[in-house]
Amino acid sequence: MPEDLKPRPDEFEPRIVAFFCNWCTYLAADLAGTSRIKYAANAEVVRVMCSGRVDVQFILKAFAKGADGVLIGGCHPGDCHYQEGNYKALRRFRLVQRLIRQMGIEEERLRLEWISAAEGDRVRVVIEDMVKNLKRLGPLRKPGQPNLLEVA
Amino acid sequence: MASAYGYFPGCSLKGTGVAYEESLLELFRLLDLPLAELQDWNCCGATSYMSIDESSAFQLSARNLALAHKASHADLLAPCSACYLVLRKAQDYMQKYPQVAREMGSWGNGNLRVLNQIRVRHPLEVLFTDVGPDRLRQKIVRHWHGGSVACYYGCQMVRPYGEADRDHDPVRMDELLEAAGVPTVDWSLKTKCCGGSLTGTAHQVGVRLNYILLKEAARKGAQAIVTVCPLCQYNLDAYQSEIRRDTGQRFDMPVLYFTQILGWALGGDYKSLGFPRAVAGRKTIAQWFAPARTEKEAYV
Amino acid sequence: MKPKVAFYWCASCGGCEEAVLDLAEEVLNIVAAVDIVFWPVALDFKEKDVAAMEDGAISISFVNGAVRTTHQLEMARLLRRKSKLVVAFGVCAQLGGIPGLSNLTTAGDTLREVYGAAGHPQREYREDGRTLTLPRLFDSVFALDRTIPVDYYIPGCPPSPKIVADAFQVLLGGELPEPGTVLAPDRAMCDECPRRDTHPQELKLDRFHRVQERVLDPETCILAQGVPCLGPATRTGCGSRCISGNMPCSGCFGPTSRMRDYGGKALCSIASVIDVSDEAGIDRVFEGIVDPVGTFYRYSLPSSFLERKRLE
Amino acid sequence: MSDPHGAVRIGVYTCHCGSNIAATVDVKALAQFAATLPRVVLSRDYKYMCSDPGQELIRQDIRDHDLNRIVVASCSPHLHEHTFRTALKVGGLNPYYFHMVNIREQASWVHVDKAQATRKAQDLVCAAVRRVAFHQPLERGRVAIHPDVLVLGGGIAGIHAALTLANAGKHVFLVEKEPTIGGHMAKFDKTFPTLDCAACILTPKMSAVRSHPNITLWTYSEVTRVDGYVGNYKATVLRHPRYIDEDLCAGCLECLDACVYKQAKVPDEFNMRLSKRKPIYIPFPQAVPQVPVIDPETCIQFKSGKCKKTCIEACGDRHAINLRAEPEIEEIEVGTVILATGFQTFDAARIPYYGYGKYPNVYTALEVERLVNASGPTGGEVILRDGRKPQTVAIVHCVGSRDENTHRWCSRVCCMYSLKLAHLVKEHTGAEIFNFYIDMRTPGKGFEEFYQKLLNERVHFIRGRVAEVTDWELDPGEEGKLVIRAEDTLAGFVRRIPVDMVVLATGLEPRADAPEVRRLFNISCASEGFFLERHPKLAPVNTFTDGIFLAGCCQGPKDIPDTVAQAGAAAAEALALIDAGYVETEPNTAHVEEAVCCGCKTCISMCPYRAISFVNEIHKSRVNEVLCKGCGTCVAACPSGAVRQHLFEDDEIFAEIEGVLSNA
Repeated sequence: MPEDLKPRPDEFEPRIVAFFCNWCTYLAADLAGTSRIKYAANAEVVRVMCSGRVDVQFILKAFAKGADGVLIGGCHPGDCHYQEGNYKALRRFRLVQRLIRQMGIEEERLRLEWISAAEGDRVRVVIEDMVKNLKRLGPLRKPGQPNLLEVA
Repeated sequence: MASAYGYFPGCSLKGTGVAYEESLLELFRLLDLPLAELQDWNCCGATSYMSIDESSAFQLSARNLALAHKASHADLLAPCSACYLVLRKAQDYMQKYPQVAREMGSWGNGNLRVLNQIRVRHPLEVLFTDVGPDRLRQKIVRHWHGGSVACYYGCQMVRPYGEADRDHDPVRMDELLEAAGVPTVDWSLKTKCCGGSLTGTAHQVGVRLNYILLKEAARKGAQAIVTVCPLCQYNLDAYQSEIRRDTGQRFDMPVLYFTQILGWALGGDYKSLGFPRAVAGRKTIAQWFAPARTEKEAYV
Repeated sequence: MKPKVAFYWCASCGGCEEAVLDLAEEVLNIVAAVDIVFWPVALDFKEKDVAAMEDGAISISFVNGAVRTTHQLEMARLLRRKSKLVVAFGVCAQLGGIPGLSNLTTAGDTLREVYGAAGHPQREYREDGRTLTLPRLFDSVFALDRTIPVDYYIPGCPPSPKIVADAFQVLLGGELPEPGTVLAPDRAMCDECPRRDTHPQELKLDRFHRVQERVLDPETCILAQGVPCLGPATRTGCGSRCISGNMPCSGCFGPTSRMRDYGGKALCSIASVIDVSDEAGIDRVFEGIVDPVGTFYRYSLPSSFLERKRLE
Repeated sequence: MSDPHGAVRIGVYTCHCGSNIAATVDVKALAQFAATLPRVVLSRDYKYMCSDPGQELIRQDIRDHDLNRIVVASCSPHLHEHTFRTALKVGGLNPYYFHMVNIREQASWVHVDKAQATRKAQDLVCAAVRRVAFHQPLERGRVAIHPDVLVLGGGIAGIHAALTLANAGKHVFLVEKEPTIGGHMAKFDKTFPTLDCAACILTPKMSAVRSHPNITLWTYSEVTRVDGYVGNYKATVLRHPRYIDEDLCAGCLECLDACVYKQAKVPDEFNMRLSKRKPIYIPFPQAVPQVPVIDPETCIQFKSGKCKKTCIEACGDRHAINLRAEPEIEEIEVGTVILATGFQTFDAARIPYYGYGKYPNVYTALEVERLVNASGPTGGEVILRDGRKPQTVAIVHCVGSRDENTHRWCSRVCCMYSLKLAHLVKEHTGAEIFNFYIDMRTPGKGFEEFYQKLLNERVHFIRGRVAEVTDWELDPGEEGKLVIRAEDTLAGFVRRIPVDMVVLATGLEPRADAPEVRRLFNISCASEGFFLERHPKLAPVNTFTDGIFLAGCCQGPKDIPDTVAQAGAAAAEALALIDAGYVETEPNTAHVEEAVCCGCKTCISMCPYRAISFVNEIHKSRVNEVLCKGCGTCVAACPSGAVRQHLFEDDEIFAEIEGVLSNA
């Protein structure tokens, strides 16, 4: 198997929650499968009908529950299966980026990508790249962060 | 033209291709385009290195690029097609292949971006884009009275990057020469192999290749071949007598640099454009370019 | 015999205490109906008196304010032990409130900010043999239910008299609602907003203003005037006090039961109504929202999904 | 707090899919893991869940273990979600008490490390188990299907689809961009491998289209707008003016002779610009409709306004010619659409070293199709531009196909049409013919036999990709000829073959306007640009947009038999919908909880389909679930969580998120 796909036990494996549009990115991920394209197993897909369904609460929930990164996959501008859901997603994405920055979360941890049903390999590229970046950034929540923190 | 073009001569322009350097400097002087030779430049790493040990070739290129950066040159001119290619290739590969990037990392203080920022350019492309046929036409001071020429581009300048000119059917030299009033012939071998260093290694093969070029150029009615590369020029120029011996065909075909002809059209000086250094077709050269009175000394 | 009732305040401004008095004559009925056993602001009972009670002796404890000091935590736990019902009174107890915004920093930084290099005030003070110890600050501020189980919530900053009165009625009326209920209507504010009919069918904004940058028309929907108004995302029951004062809703009544992260949901909704599609343009619009956390989590940061700014 | 899902009993089924899943995901471990999850009362693994026994397993367990939620971990829901939902239904359970986990396309096939793939599969199953507990019983809605059909493109695919539907009694709107139907096939002389004359088999179908009472034929027209959804599409058709009234024109063509241009001067598109036409022209003799067109670009009257208008005189009292004609807009309503927009041939000029456009005697295959055609520019004479008859002809295969620099795909038809042209050119000229090929690809009924036939006709086949077509000569024999340079990979040396004529077997590529058409109909393109079918094997003529079907080369290169077959299939798919009378819609629509809607109207501007309206009386929003397409954008936008989406409830998605992160 390809060297770079071998897991290293010692290494931090980031968790990515991926919200994929049913009509483009989810199909691209299926295409990657039927094309037997290999990529890292760090991203787990939650299928939605449209990137416009992705509620900001979902993103924050994912981060709160231990995701080191969140990926949203939608149709290219102008190609939305529902005409403009992807623009709604883009607007929310840009504002939530400002929010998480203020909350001390690096923007690279939240990514919005336009991936059409034909771009199977793009799924690999994006996920591999995101995993690379997240490994550099390290875990979002330091393990064992206490609930109550007293001043020493 | 704000800052000077960095100029990377490479070995040829200081040796067999010195006429190229002379004419290039003269031409740029006539066009008021400042050239600054890269200080402490080293071998570009082409051919022999490239075929034996790519990594060293890239190392050599990287150093030259780093020097160009140090001298804060935005553009680095590489008149020799081989230099041009290997410098471009080094930049291309360090972006494409992490390993190459690692190896070249030490240059530019590990900041490879600075090596990539340098625009490696061939003088033909510079003259075409930064000056252009129209502005050139206005600067012409000598009326062409010679015959038609065949523009020969060779392979390394156009392929694979196709930045200096169209990769399979280049035209820029033709257009510049036409602008200078020089008629060019349309032929199919503009980018065919000149024999390259085969003339040194597999001599027969190499010579046959440039025989093909001379023959076709002549067939298409060209009375001279114009080149952009010192190796092409040397191959086509140097073996004509040998070809005559082997095939009985006599070409006496001048093989010039485009910089020489353009320089002449702009009023450049016969000697300082390096015309006397040509081997083949000296008579034609003298007729076309030499000032009447100096025609004699043109022979010496 | 009358049900025993306790009032206590943790990290809060005291406005919630006022809110009880704001009941005006209504308060007399309540005082008549209950037997107040603990109310540091108003009555001279001591902590030890509460400690002396047997567990569950108090029928209802109304706790306002967030928990941010060791002593507040002790008191919360004590009252929980002694009470049948604990009610989070006001948004600070319910969601963390304004003090909760200090979850954008740490206690250390806060103290350094206030006390300079020393970093913190004198911890202990001795006087004729007795020692006075200051409680210590937690790095994070917590909503009450992050520290003890809470039975009911009364929202608001402060809760409106009507909400409080209704709450007392319900709680003393015997017929108790489902545990965990927020004692206010489960609809958003627009429903009762006096300007609701001026909200356009298709709201499309291309820039946001801070309230101080605008002279707001007193009749029309404030969001429609380009000032973020959180009415659409905020539980109703406040009596539209801010709107009547020509100020946008800043969300003190917190989320409806169908929202999980107040700020996230509100942000999601506000971001949806802008009418620009290119990234640069979108960013320009959102530059009008200078402080997203302060705008969307003004009262609820400690109870949000992320709870606080990430600690390095 | 008491468990809200007390009564929930979940069955989890892990599919091996032979070794497709089992090889990379430890299915046993996965099944055991699932068994430990809350509310899971039964967890099995099985070789092929989609098989009949697999489905029966589910049906049986529903009865025996009274399961009321089912999770299947197998392939993509796009493949078998429907299969399993049906199984639930048959088993007596509401089909939406089901959730599918994609551990094949998105796990076993894309990961290499078994441990990691298994861990991921476990997370996904955990997510599904948590999610499915929230599922509610749902009913599919029904939408009536408008019986009319729009067929876009009048090539052989569109023609065949239109006729099939029309013969079944359905009304068809056939819209063609060109002034005539017939497409590429009308330009062919003969068709491989049977060599029957293209015109003879095509033109009867063309006139059938013209005369069919159930077909409305609009040539010289384009679809400019499409709204609606399966069963109820509204299309706007722009009809360009041909300046000759189709109803008044008798097709006598006297106007052509009458044109002030005595000689034709305009390059003739239909003849690949090998001949000339007049400004008023008919593309080819058998064109349908038999109505001329005036090309305003070249007509004197349009350019200068100073023409004697002899055409109008010639037309006389028929008054069919109207130079003031304006574009017309037609609005139509159809239930289904068949896209048969075809292909374009690769532009040979993109490969400079093959000399097209540089050497006059280099032709494209389509040009040669016209040359050998009796009704072509030379009346079927294969003569070069300088009038000579070629003695030697080279046919270069794979021009713009199987090439990293242009198109990587095989265009499927070039080998065969090259054989055909080799035969025809030899027949017409007796020339010596060289085929330069990479591989000969002749899969198809009678194809290989045809290849053998050509071999026996002494046509030369040289296995080697042509390096260049050039005019530089080495020996006098090459004087005035085109020289083909190619490595003969069977003989093992580089050959130079001088020829008189070069035919470039250009490949097929997506039409330049394919992207616009794709957007117009809201479908996808595959990476190379051809329209994307719903499934390469199981739904080859369907798209991901219900009610829109594909036929012919717009979906990918194919020959005439395959195109006609696919057109028939597309027609059948449309008929199936029409005759059912209705289509069931997915219930994943949005709905407003009116009791808690605060009437903030935020949702209304979210909906691109105007499915949400505001009811002033009660001051609340309301979703028209027929118009709602179920994107869920309004749900995310509703500030107070009063708008919800079936199948994608907040509860369900949050449960899924917590599920995938359960062991984080």
